[in-house]
Amino acid sequence: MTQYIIKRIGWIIFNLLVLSLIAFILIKNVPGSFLELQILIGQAGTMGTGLTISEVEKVRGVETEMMKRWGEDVPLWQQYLTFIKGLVTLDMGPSFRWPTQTIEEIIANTFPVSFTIAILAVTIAIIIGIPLGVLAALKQNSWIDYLVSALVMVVSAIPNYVMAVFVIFLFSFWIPILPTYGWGQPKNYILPVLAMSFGPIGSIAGYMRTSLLDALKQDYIRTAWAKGGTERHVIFGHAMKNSLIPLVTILGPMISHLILGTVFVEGMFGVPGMGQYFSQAAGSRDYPLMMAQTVIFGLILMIMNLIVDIIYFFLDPRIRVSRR
Amino acid sequence: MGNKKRIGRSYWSNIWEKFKRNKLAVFGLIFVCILILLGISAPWLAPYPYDEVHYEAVWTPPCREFLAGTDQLGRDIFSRLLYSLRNAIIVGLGAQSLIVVIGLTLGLIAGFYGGKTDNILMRIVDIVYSFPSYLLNIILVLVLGRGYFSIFVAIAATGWAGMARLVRGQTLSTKSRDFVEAARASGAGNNRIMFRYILPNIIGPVIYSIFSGIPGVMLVESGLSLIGLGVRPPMPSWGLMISEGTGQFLYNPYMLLAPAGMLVLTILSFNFVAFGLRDALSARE
Amino acid sequence: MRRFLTIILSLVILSSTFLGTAYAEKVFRWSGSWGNTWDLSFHQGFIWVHMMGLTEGLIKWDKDMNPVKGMAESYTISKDGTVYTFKIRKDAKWSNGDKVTAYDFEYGIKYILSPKNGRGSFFGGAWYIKNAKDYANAVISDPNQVGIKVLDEYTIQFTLDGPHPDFLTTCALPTLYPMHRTSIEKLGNKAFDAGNLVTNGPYKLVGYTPNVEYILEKNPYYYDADKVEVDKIVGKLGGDPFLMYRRNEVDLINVGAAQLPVIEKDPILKKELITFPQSTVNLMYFSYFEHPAFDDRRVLTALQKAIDKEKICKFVYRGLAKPAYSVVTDLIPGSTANDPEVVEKFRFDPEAARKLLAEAGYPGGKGFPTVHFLIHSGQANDPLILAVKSEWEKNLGIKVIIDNYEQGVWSVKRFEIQSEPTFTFSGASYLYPDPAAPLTLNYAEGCLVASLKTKDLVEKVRLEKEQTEALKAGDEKKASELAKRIHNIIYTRSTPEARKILSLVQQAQRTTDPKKRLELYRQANKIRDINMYSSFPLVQPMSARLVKSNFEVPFNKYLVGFPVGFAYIRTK
Amino acid sequence: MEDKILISVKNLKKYFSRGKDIVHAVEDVSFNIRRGETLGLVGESGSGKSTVARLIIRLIDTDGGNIIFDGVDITTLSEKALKPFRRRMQIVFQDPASSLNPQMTVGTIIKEQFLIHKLGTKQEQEKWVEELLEKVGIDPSFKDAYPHEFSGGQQQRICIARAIALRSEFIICDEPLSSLDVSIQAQIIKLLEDLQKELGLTYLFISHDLAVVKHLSDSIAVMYLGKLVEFSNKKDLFSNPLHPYTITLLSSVPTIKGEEKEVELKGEPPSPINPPEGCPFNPRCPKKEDICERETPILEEICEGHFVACHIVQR
Repeated sequence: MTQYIIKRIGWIIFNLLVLSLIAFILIKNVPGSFLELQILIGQAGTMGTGLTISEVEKVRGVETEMMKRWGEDVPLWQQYLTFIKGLVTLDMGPSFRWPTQTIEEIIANTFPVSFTIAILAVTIAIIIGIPLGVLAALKQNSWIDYLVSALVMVVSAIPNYVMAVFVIFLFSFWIPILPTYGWGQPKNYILPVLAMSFGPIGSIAGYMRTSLLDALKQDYIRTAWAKGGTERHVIFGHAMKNSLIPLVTILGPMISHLILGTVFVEGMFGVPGMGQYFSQAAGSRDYPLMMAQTVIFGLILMIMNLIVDIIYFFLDPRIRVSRR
Repeated sequence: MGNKKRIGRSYWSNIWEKFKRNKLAVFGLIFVCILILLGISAPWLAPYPYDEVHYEAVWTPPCREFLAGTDQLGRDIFSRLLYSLRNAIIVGLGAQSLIVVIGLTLGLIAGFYGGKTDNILMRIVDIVYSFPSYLLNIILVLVLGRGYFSIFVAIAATGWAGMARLVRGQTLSTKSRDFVEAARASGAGNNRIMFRYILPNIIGPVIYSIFSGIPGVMLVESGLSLIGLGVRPPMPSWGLMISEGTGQFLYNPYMLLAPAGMLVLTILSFNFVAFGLRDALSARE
Repeated sequence: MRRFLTIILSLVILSSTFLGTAYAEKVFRWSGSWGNTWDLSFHQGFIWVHMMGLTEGLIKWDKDMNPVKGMAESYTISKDGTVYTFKIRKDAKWSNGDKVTAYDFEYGIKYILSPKNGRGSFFGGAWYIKNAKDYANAVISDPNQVGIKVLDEYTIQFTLDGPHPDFLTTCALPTLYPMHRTSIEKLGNKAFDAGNLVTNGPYKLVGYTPNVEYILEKNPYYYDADKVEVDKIVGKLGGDPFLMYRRNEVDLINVGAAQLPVIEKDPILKKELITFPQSTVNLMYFSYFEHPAFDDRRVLTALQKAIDKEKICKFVYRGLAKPAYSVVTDLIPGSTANDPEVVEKFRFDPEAARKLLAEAGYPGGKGFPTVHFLIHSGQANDPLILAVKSEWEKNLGIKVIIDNYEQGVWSVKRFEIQSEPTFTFSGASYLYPDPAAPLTLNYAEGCLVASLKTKDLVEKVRLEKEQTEALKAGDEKKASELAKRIHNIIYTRSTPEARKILSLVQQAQRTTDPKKRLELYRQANKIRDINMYSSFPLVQPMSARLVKSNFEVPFNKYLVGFPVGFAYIRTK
Repeated sequence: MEDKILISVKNLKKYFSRGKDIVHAVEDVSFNIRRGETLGLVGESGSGKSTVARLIIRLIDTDGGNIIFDGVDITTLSEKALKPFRRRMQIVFQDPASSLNPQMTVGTIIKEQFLIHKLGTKQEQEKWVEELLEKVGIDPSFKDAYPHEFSGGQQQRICIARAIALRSEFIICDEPLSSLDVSIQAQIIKLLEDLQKELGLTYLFISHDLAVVKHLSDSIAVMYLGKLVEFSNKKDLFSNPLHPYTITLLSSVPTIKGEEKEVELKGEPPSPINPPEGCPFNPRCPKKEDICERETPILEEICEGHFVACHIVQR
């Protein structure tokens, strides 16, 4: 097992290198630059009339001075190496867009927020989704099953940015009990987590229903019935246990998806998470931050997969055997 | 075998029989067909061009003249919905076909030839699989510029890995089935085995995966439009219409409900078809 | 089910206790501003918050926007109007208790000018200071050549490149603000973080969460602290403002045309609505392209006359805008926006427009090239752009294509030479009520460029690109030769009217008599409004705000509708 | 005498690697089959019988040894050079359901053989298909039916029809009966026998069921853990089994008289990953001696045409 993990970590490092190289090449080919956008923003806000193109041209002339500060004047390969070195030594320098913050600080500040929200959303989804799925499976083809299945499908088809609007109006306008916006207090977590948990509730309930139905058809369950096990024992002791194991495999990707797939929800509720930072970094050509976020999110994804595999390894004896 | 039994029911007609038994799935399929037809015929069905401005009628709630109301420019939301549907379908089908082409080819090659080819290809798949697809989508659209094709490419660039994995797995398991061995023993060449024996037998899961993937692609596109990277406005897209509508939910709720409802409806009907297909494919007789 | 209800109920109780807690201090919460850094040299977003409460210049604006003494105790202006000497008040203190000195002003202004620091395109009055522009553009590298001189700890002297009566007003703008030298030198970038940022205005920054909110607290060291009523300012940087306002989470929001019908139906909201004009003109202008049709005045006049601005303002803006016939708003003294001659020339008249177009050789739009609108994703939903497209297509029969690019891509595309006639859209806002605010020398030079024929303009851009290349390659000789050629194009091929504008502005800048000066600017404005075509003024939007009735906020018409200063907010 | 031998296998070897381990699937297997005769290959599951079948028909490559078919060494022929030989040997698999392509009608499945080898015109192919179906006892009118519409026995008949479609001389039957009901088994055996008589086929008949093998075969080879432990004609083997493993196998065959003497096998067959030292059968052998743990016995001819690999017997 240890050997397996070491091997996997080796691959993660290799994959990260490939990812960072691809991301670097792509990002360097994105048209536009941070500075040009700065000028654009400055113009839009103030006396930028269309006629002062010559003025803009002049500002463009001093680009190089500005770029030196960000290390843009050095050759590409050197920039890449600098980035990798920064990544390894955890010293990636300041972001373009948020110049008072280093990239490490941004990630250290935002990742826990996104992670907490994702974990909370998934937890809620598990708490609600599993019983729903079990209920639907046990009462297969009854009206409860149809209701739950329909609910599950509808809920998982609504993107979380639409859900966000609905929950905001439901819980802070029509039933005004929660704040729409803000951060810092526990109650600020409720709406974003709620908005983000609907999709996972749908997929977990749906997953649970099918896998429990499958499990109930298996031979060993029939054997357990035949042996005269009580209903509760058969369902919760045998079938549930075996249908929960595959659930682990969808939780990993789900969490990593939620960590970044939340740009809109973050903006709506004022959650200082990673998602907004990235889309803004991309929008304002904050190259160091774009690079760092891509690589770090890739890392999160890979670690998530590894954790899932390890958990799976310990949960499912069959895998343990086949993997020696 | 009794003579009464109708013979010649192929594998596919069997699946179709099973699929037909699932009412929800059939309903979904009918709906998908209707949606695709609507999408194709949007230019003829839409009562107004998608960008025609009616000043006198801005923010009109749904009425006889404007079936789904109008937006801040008095553009007919119903027409815009039809065009959005068309875009969603173009993006969904386009990106999925690209995914299928890449994933099927590489998966088939990896699974069929095995060995080093397989190792290398699967290593690439692993790497792509661990890419943060959302971020790469954004970057790719930025690099390629906006437009259908770049959206296809951006989505397919990360989406093919799943398909390749599926096809490879299916190819591996089909390859070891006896009828493939029998064909090989009879002297059938690689191409014949791939295209006449393996491909027809893995196409079922591939079709399921296409159908179940389309909603995801549509959501990615609407997510991209939400941050201004989807299809080019004024060409409408659900993501764009939703983002216009969210700020107005309080006073013009139809502006959000109409596109969101259509998005959900489309995704649902594709999901119904996918689930029906899955059940029909997995049920053994 | 019962458990579920219990949870809901307890949630209700829990949150109502949160809401129930009354504030001991006076807090003003608003949804506004944007930006990423409090570093003044970046010239974006938060510099307006600096201006409204964090940092104070030598001069500040009172609540009616008259320049009054801020950090300055007194000032003297030399007779020729080029030397300004300010005495700084002795009781001026930074938010950490340090004294505000002349050195802080020198440091701050040079920090902002320095090409090594962050950069925006707005320089306000700093441009008037001798050699400041050259230093900022890295033409000269010695900061001591810039016309700023510290005479003693409390006295600072600015030498300008000419008499600029509006320099005093611009001293209230952020480019002439002091910065706290010791903290910046000690902490570097970190000096601009919440908690570290040392300010000299009525407020100090105590909290900032990017994308979420910032919190300002009253600065006890501020000399006028007694008159500051609100203890705490909270700026929210996201969410749905209208909803937040109705949920009582903010006290001030911007509203747009979409919200107006709802507000008008609600008696309380209707009372809280404040509308006022704004010194902004939304306009469209040429990109770089070559086409003879756009050198033809008849065509350009036709294009302007074909836009029904009245209708757009009435329906699209719901009355929250008025038609603009000049790129300078009527809030600026010397503006000719309402000059009958100007208005008459560009008033909506589809018949006349079609006739002009036909005279130019394009009857019914036949043979007219396809026009492109080069816009960015932020403008995708701008009703104005679509309205113009629709007007042109309907009234002139020409074809318009909207090319929508992501913002960063757009910022590159719009400086490229286009193969087909292309327009971009922008807004022009003027920061203070002085005729020189829009009509700077720079702008007048811009008028020369704008009056060039399209093919001359393209040639000029090509040469400029070559010049940049040459500079990069270090070929100084070639670069200066190219510069000469560019200069030649600008000054020989531009129209006489444009050169007249330039000379009028130059004259005005040398004039100290206010009446004469205003008249010169008025003349320049009128010539430009009647003759310059490469930019089409479209509408002059109005601001609409909702303010909770327990606050009284004076608004700044010249700063996209922000409060003039947080210190002037009064509670009722 | 030599020319009567159709296929000859010499020192056949096959190893599979599983991770770092090597599975000795087939180790030094040699035998001959004469034209028109049937060789029964018996052994427990996992003993390498099916691997031998797949090696002979060149579905997998050998790691050593030779396969000589009608005097030609086909061991290392390229797929192209092998094609004429593919026509002459065919295989029938254990599970008829999975050896028929579910996407093709049975007619197409058989026709594929002609298409692969480009034989006949369309009409001829149709005719041949009908003849073949008739020959194996399937109503030719069902040629447009799909495999899943047939019963297991019928499916196996279709497999046999496919195997004889190209008039192959040599057919490997890889446990063709084990997935069928006993009553059907008899019918298939009958069919195989009839076809052999009619077409002069040569069979390699693989089974773990000695009773079936006894009925069909002319000679019998016994495999244990990838090795041939006994090879003899049918009569000799059944009347005088020599290898202890064969003896135990035979003892478990139910005879009509019911005189069954139980010689129980101790334990499970060892893993082919780490085969035991010496004789592979030694951990379970009732007659085990010291030498059995040290040296691997070689297949030796004890009497005319009767080969055994056992130290005890060879002494």
